[in-house]
Amino acid sequence: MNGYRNRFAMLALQNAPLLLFAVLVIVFGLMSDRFLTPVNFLNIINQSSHIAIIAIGMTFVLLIAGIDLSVGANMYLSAAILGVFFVGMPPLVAFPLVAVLGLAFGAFNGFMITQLRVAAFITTLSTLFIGRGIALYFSGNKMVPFSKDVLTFGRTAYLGIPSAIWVFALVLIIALIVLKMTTFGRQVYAVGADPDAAAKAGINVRRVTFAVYCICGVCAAVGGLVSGSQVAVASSTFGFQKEFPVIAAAVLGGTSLFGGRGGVLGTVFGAVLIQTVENGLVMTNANPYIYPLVISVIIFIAVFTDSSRTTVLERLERRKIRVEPD
Amino acid sequence: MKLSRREFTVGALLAAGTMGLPIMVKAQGTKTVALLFDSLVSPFWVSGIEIMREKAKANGWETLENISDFDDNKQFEQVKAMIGRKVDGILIIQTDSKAVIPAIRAANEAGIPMVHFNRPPAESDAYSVAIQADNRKIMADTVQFLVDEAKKMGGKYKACLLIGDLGDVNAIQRRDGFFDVVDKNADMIEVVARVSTEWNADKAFAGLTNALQANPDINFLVTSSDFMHPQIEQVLQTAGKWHKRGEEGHVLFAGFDGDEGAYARLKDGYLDACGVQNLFLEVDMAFQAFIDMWAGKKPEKLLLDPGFVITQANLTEKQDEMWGYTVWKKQNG
Amino acid sequence: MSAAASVSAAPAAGAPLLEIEGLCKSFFGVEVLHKVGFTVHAGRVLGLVGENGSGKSTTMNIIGGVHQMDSGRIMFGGADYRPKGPRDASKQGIAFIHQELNLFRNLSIAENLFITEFPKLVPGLPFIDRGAARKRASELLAAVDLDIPPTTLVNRLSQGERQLVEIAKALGAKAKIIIFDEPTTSLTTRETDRLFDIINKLRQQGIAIIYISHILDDIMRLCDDIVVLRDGNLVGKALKADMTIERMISLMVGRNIDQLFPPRDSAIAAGPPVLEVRNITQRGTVKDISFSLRAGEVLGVSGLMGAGRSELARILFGIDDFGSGEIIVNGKALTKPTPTVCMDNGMAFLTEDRRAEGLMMEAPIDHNIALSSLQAYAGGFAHKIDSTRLNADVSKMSASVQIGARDIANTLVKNLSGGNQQKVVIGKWLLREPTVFILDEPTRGIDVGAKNEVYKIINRLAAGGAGILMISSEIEELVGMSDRIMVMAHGEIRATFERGAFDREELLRAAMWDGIRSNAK
Amino acid sequence: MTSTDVTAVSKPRAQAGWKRLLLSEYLVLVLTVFYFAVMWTIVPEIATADTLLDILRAMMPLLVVAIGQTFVLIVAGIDLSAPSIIAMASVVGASVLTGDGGYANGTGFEIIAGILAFIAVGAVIGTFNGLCTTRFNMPSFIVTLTTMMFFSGAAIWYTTVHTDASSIGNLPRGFIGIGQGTFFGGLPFSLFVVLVVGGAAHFILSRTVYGRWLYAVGLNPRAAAVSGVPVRRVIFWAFVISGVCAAIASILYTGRLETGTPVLGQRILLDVIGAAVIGGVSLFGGKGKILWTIFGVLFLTVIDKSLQLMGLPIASVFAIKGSIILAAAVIDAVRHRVLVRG
Repeated sequence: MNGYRNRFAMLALQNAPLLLFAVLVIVFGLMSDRFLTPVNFLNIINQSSHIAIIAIGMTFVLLIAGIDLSVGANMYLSAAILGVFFVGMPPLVAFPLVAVLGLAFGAFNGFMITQLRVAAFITTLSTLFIGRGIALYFSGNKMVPFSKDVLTFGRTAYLGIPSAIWVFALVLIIALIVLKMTTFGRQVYAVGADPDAAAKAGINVRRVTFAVYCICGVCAAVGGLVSGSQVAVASSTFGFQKEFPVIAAAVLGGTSLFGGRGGVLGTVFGAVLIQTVENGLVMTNANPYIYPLVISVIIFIAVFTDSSRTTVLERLERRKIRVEPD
Repeated sequence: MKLSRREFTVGALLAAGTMGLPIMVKAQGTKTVALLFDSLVSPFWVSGIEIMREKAKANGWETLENISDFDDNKQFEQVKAMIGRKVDGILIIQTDSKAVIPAIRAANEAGIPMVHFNRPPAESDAYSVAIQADNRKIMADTVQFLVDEAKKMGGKYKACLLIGDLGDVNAIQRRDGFFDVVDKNADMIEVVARVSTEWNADKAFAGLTNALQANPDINFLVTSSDFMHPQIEQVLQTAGKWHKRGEEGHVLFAGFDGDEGAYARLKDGYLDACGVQNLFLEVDMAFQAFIDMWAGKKPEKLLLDPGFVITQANLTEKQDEMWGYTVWKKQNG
Repeated sequence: MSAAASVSAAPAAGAPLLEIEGLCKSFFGVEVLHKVGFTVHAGRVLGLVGENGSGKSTTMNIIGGVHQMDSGRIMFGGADYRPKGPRDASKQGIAFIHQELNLFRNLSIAENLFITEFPKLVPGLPFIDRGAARKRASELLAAVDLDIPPTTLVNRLSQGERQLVEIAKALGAKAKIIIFDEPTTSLTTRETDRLFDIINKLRQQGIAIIYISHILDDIMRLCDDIVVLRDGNLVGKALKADMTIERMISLMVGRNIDQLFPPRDSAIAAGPPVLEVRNITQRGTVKDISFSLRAGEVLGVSGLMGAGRSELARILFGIDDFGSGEIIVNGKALTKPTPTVCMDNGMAFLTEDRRAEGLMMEAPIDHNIALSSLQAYAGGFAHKIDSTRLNADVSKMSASVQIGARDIANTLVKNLSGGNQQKVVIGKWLLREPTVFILDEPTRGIDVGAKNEVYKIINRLAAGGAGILMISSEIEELVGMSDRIMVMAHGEIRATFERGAFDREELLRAAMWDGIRSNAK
Repeated sequence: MTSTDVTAVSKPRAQAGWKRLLLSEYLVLVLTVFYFAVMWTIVPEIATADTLLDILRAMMPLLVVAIGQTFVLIVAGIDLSAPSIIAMASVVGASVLTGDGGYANGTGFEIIAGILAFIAVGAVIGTFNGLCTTRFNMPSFIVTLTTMMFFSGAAIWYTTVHTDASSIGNLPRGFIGIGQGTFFGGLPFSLFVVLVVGGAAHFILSRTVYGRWLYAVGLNPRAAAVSGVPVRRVIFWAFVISGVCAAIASILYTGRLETGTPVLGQRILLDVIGAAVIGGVSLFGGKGKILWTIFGVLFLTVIDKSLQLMGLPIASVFAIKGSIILAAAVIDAVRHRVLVRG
């Protein structure tokens, strides 16, 4: 009897974030009959894609216990360059070029962190300013419009699925393969768990560190592209303070800020969860003043349940010396 | 201690970057005016600062710039820095009408004329001149035009308003102007969505998409600033609701500011009306206020730019007064 | 051959696999290795002993590629050997199993085994062949007699099992030489036996082993050749047959330690016990524990790893909860013990893992010693610390436990040797003048000289009227120091022996009571 | 880490003067002075008494927030909610103080009541942050991130409830004096507040039991717990202190601007943490001093002031500020390597 209840509690705890998600969906669904529709579902994913893409990159950085505050600036710089310099280019040429620029941005962060040993927080804090400054210089503070091709790409659906989701899915699949299926991916976890041990085990810690910042840079640029092609222009606040929702999405998805724990699937879940709440609030025509209040409360509840779960699970899974009969 | 060559190179480059700051040379005998903006997020401000730079140059004045990034305290610091540099006049666009009062006092104390551009300060004993568009009235007039159009066509309307940053007076005045008219016509127009954009294109995009998802029958759309037009176009296109006037399914659509995008959309027939702030006039008024104050005169504390509503009907007649048209003309040859 | 060679008395079979000559290394201008040279042969186990600070770890770190030598020469398999890093060393066939195991607890066994080189799905492409990894991991685990699925997370393994995974990793890297640095410090007796079986097997396969340990018994049991270092110099090199434990000790310390365990003249005080434990039970860890400890008594606690000894200590000091029972300290029952309550009642607790739970590694010595006593030196509304009084007492304490550092306010604990670190922890507790002192593995990982000093401190403390509960995995130590020894197994007290009735075999037998079941998972 | 066989490593002795400078904890101060000297040649106005006094005045509120943040950073936490505490306290405090229907208006105690309201907001939010991190084991980053979002929104919402305008003005003269007043002929009154807060913080960190406990918890919470340090309580109070410091800064800001506004301080978060970290406070806990934080804040304030004086376009301002922070960090990193190499 007792054991049965325990098992039930365990099951509930282990799936706490999913339960929360389900509760939200039901509540919003009851409040608005347009919420629970396939179209709206697609819409939520579509809108969360740019955050999710950047958060996937951020997950790599967080897995090695790093941080990248410059993703918002990177986003803006990429979008500004796309809009200012790559005007006549077809998206198929321009997009990879922008991704390479994002990579270069990330590589600069990585270089500062691995070669000059500047703390990640400070490095990316300063590149946040520098990146934004350069982007503002290119854009002359003006709104940067994108070419027709980019805009068409942004609003086209292929096989009924918006382009942003395709890009998102592609990034997610690549990230999953890299993290789960390659030596590098496993080494990311090792470095995050214990960099000293990783160095002793013969892992090139600097190279792994450098690489994750490059990956984060690419993801930020791609996220900038996706967002830019949707919102049609990059204003001077494009990407401003995006680092916070991005990190929140990763942490909501169970990635630890202290490295070694988490994964991209959780991150995607976190990003979608946040967007679901925003969407639900609009669907139910809530007072805009309370948006940030509701969203923060829900993020709080999610993290709260996650922490209590970890605490309880740790207690339950403590190594037993004696096996007692029930 | 050994510096590797790489460390040395990077260090040297960074140092060179820091030292190579443009050397400021203060010209003798000319007037220097400080332009203190709180942001440059929309074309209105960007064009504004450009027009100011040009006109100041034409007057033979130097300009200094500072952007406060919506931080009232930082802006106060910037005013003090400008006082420290002993400029001849301070043009300021504050974020908060009350928080700017200490800055006005400081300028008064230093004997430096201060002009508020586009946003007036709150009542106080300090003296400064404010130039402002009559936001509430212009917005009300604009929405009135849209309502009249709606009446002509008949039927019921579902309205959506894109609100600006709820911490900004202009956003609030424009919102109030909108409701002044809409509330009077509640029998015909139901406001189904108020999208909070925080003056952020990306939020506007997401918010409007969600609003259209919840209310696919929205057919009356007003934005508090023209800079969000590209997002609106993108969302309406995606939803298959981007049609010209007179076409089946056209969404009644009004903007505010009068930027180049608004002109283009008016010309193409997508936009029905736009509340225009007369930017040229406002800059002239502001600079005239400086000249008056230097001459020892004391202009009125609040000088209003009446603005005007530009519509399909008066487009050709009024376009020369619309600053966005000038920008558009420059961009399109 | 260099001068060191003349000390040699080891005629080895065949050409040596590894030849070290004139190895020198300095840190911060301090020479830590001076012309060290010896040889390692395939199929033989070389024991490397010496006090902490003698240069053992540095020597091994050079061989393992962690540090670079300043001068000297190493020949490996007849060729010049100068590893660029740990990876390079392991590629060339030298595996180094560190004292603090180098495993990633968030990854599976298989992933740990192949973390630098996974089997690939398609050669040249970076994709892991998980199936092949699992299969090869199973084979390697079988080679070290570990019957656990390779997909198990390392987190879930016991210390001994993790050690075996490390060895499997070395085998996987086709190591010709495996270096063990203090491999048994956290192993149970049974796990140690198992490890030695595996090492013997490796020796038969022609692998050379370098084995570093403070446990001289183990060295004698396992090694073919023995090398002794002192202060960075090679002071002895001999075949096992030509070496005795006593000789090793005198070579190591440079003097004769007549008695590792100093005699104690004080007697157990009469009167009520300082600590009385009645029927402490906690589901899953300990059951029905009762004993009492008198002033001036040293009560040893023996048992295998995982017998519940540390868990009991943690319960007594209020770190972990307990279900039922009573803890009475100096006549007062502690109903809801927390470390603070226990400390206020005169208890002190030296934890088994000084890095994780004993010390602030990044803080100077004096701050560490003062940490537990701050309130006694503070007063007033703001609890301002009387630093004059505190510093004076801390310096006195530091001198009294003989911490070998000149500047206790500026030397960080992380820069101290293990023995000195342990003395810092002891000093921290002694500053509180405890009446009940729980010591969990007080001499783990510290050298003979420091051990001897720790023992003296324990005796002094007992003489001062404190009751001491000493948990140890070294039976010799318990026999040498205790008035009484309790043996724990499976979370229960299995037997208690009085001084005079101590018998190594009996102690072991009591500890091993269904040890097989308790360790099987 | 292998157990090092080196018994004692004392600080390496610096031979050359510049090397000693590089290694000293005054490095950031030296960099500031150097930067100031360079700027002097570009904008001579930076060295006038007025500007210097301005720099001092501008530093004060930021410094109070940074001091509070230092406490949290020392226990290896982070408090992202400081800006929203400033905003929330500003509007709540102002709603008590204001002559336009303030809650305490006309009672004669409005200034006391107002100040208490400010402090209460800081203390309550700090308490919440502290409780969540210590009782529910939630990471402080995410707890304070959610309180930041919540109270930033709540501050705006609260303002709309209280007034139709976007901010609350008409504050009593006596209160404004706290932010604007001077003493000893010209020194800002805020300096006095900061001296008290900074002095108290320095005293707590360096001379009291609680101070030692803070470092112990930051360095090794498990060892601290076993050594009888009430770890949870220590962390809890660090958050409360940070909250109260943010509230005090809010008093100074609100007094200076004569207005309670819900967007107050929204952009200073990275400046606050950046200042502490540039000064030398570690994000990983256990390392930090009030003096270091002061240097960090001074450094950032001087950069800001010089850029304001130059009146450059915002693109250059961003690029220059970022480069200078990065340059300082590179110098610091080189310094650490020198320390390790000896």
